[in-house]
Amino acid sequence: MILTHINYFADLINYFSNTLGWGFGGKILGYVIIALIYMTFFSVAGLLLVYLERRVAAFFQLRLGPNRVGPWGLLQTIADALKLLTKELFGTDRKDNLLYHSAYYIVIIASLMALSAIPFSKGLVAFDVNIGVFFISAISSVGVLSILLGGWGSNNKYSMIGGMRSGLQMISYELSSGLAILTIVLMAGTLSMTGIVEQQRDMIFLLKGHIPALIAFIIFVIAGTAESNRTPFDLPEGEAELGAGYHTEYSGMGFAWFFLAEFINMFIISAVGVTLFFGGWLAPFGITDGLGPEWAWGLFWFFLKVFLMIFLLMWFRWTFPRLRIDQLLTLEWKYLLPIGLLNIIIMAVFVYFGLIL
Amino acid sequence: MEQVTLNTADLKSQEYFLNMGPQHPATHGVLRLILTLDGEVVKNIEPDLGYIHRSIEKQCEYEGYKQIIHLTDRMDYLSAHINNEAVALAIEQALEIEVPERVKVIRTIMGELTRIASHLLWWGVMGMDVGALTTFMYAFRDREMINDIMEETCGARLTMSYSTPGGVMFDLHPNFQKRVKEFIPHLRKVIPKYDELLTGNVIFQKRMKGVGYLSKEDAISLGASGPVARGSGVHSDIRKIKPYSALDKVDFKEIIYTEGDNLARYKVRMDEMLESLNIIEQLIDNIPDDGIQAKTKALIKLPKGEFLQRVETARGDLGVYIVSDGKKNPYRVKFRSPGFSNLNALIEMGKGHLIADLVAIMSTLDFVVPDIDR
Amino acid sequence: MNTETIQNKLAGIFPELQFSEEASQFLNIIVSKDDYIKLAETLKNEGFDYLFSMTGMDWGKELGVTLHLERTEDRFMIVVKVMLEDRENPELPTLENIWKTAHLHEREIYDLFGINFKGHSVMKRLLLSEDWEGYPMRKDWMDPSKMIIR
Amino acid sequence: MSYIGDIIGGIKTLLNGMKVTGAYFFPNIINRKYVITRQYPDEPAIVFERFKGEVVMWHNENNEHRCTGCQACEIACPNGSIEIIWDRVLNPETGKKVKQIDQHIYHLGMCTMCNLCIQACPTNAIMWSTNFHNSTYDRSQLTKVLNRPGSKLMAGVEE
Repeated sequence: MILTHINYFADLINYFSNTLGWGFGGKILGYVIIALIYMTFFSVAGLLLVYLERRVAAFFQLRLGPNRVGPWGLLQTIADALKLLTKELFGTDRKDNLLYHSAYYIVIIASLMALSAIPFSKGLVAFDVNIGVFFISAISSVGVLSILLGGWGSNNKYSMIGGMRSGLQMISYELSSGLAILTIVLMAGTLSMTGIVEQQRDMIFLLKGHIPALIAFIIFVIAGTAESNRTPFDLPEGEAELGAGYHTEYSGMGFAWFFLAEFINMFIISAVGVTLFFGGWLAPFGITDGLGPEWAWGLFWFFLKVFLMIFLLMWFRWTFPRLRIDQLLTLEWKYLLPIGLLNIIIMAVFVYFGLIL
Repeated sequence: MEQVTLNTADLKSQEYFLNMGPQHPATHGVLRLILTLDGEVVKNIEPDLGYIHRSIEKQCEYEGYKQIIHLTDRMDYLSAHINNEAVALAIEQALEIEVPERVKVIRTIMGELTRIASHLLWWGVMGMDVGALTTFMYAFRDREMINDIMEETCGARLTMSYSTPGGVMFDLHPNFQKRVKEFIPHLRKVIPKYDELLTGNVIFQKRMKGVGYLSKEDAISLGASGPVARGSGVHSDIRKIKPYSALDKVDFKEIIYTEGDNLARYKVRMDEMLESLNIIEQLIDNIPDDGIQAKTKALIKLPKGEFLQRVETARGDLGVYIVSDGKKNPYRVKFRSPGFSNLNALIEMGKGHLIADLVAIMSTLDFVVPDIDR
Repeated sequence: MNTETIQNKLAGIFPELQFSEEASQFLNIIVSKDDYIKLAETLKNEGFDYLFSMTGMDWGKELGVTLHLERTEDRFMIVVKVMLEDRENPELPTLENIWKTAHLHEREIYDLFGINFKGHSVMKRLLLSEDWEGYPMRKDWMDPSKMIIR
Repeated sequence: MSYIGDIIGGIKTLLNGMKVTGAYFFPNIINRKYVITRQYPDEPAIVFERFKGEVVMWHNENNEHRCTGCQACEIACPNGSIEIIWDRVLNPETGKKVKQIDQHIYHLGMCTMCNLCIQACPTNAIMWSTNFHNSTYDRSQLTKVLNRPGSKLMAGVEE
């Protein structure tokens, strides 16, 4: 299938290097600008998500949440970030300095890389590869490395238990989320994120693939929650059991990076879910087609869908109790994985006989 | 060729120590448990107490009998009124005073309200311990209503010092009955919701069922009391065994579950809240009107002898054991606190479970650390 | 079970026991140090399976322990007292193996009264720190810097 | 078949739980219907009339109090948080020496709000105030003198 590739980021680099004739230097400038855009997005989205989480949690818990700093308390998380920036960084005495400090760089790098492959709107994807889905799921498993390193390097038993739990959990649930993604890939016939979105022009995959797609979606949500370490799968943190788990010994910005990355991971999981199942940045039933620039409407629809998905994850978090480590594994290996495998076979049969809508 | 055999008995992982507490979210205060762990499996538990030890028993030896009462507030602060009542009853028993009926009824209603408040707090924290954070605020909303009732009548929300030897400090506030009658239907309405939210939840059920088993024999031998013992099928409600205050006039069920696991203890407390509402409902409409204070001397001196009064606090069997030598100060006061004995049960139950289960078990034992340390 | 049956039964086994019901609601049994563990075993077999509380006592001259024992079957309670003349080195056998609840109670008594329970699995300070001197619940324990006596 | 039954039953209980929290969340978004917290400095705290905040001494408009200096409260206090400094002053009318308080010192930091002093007071000189703004930067500020400077015993209290 031939897709008309529009990519505004590529255009930008092209503009600097070729139109302005700055050559290699222009290319570098373009990359830097794109990187800055993504890093700004990383921090702003992270802070907004933290604010949103606190506000949503408050409404679930009969409270008001942050409402003092700025209008509706919107600047609360920025104030918190400033506070964390100015805090002293202190850790345990005998920490492994290299591992301890590299942990939060890895977590940022992994989240930013995964972010780069997500199509925010028509033509707004920094790293548009033909194996986008594959790339994201590969990169998101690098994130576990940071948690393991943080847990090990802190030289704290609670951190270590948290890190080990996290490794166990991430590696197990990677399988299920991968299978859920593959189910959709079977239907789409492409691994490219933009390709998958374009395929859903007529109907979103959740409806197109009906039963197998719905099962895949449920599996994806469960596995995604587990991968982003959120309740009911927040065992690596498990504040009632482990204090704060793997980031117990981090203070100031070290902690803040983990914290932001956790929320960005949630965003990535939701974004992937939206792209795979709900047609990404496409307007539902094409209701805004031709009303204005497609990329602007795309951004709107994309973020609306992602917000709804994130809200679902938050709803989970503020309702459910936490699982135990053995139950976590039972859920994965005895329920999600067999069902996922069966589901992929069913989907293959459906696709082969053209039973999908 | 050399045969390599692997003897599984030789495969050993290194055991290590983990300090749980004194500052740990799950120990609800300053309890310190020294855990021996193998991976995440708890091999041994050794409690280390005393981080909030104020030597109340020693202090009592230097205080007058009236002055003991405010100290007991600070033991098990969640059932402060029942503690006050225990000391007041022990002193009344020694002096052989008959308190007015009104006092008895007021004490019983207050005691049951305290019990509900304590169980509600426990329910909220129980949810937190297993990871459901929202339960805490829901429980606090309802508990706040009880606290308001308490504050209106006793002048304090938690440490009421409401009972005195021979009576109570203040008469009931005119709003008391109205507020209690508002509270009863409210709690009746929300508890089924809470059951849907937490009790019925499949994750919660899996976390609770069959975890932390305590057999009936062990429960007795370990000195467990209150909901912990009743969850194991031990008939141990002092309100039934030796009714005090107005409890002999009301009709209520002793909640007993025989499974002996976390879920049984959980259900005992949930049902007990409703049963306490029953008790209050029976008493609230006809509070007799015959004064709030029996005649006592300004300086109370107990006759020579030993006096034991047992009451059922929210945590279990509280015993106040006063040895008097006839002077104005007691010779020896012992508070047999339920939490201290229940801690024995934790040592026994926690072995062989994962840390997460240990936290859940600790939660169902419902510790209040000042009650353990005294 | 009532007071007489248990009194007669025990008097048959232990001729040296002293019984009194004076100034107490329960039957008080005063036992010597030597018969202590045997009496405990006998009582356990009699159905006194619930060790309600273990109270360390300082009677001025003697140290001792007061046990409140209860039958869960009919909720009949008796009090057992054991007195130790030796204030320097008081020792008692442990009840840990008879009633498991004695585990922590005995540690507490050791901590506050200094009675050493022989055979106890963890005979360490429970409430106070390891370097604490003296046994604060004894009547002769004084610490002017920590106590204000009116 | 119980395998699939378990899954469906489990998901059902999870949805039940979400229903309960959702029933609180959505009204809260619209009109804060179930919000129970109060915005404290903006909204005043609810304090009941019997609230035991701190012990105060009642004074009338002529700066007179009712404390005779009998020290009943000092004896009744379990924590030693009340100290009364008193003196014997010659009453010019009757020519007799009368006990008069100099300072009624109250250590708020040691008070456990047990009500025993107020119960013990024979002349109703001291009472509870509902003030709960008791935090200070220095512990010594918690020691208060309850009788105002220059205050006198109200006439007629002695009898």
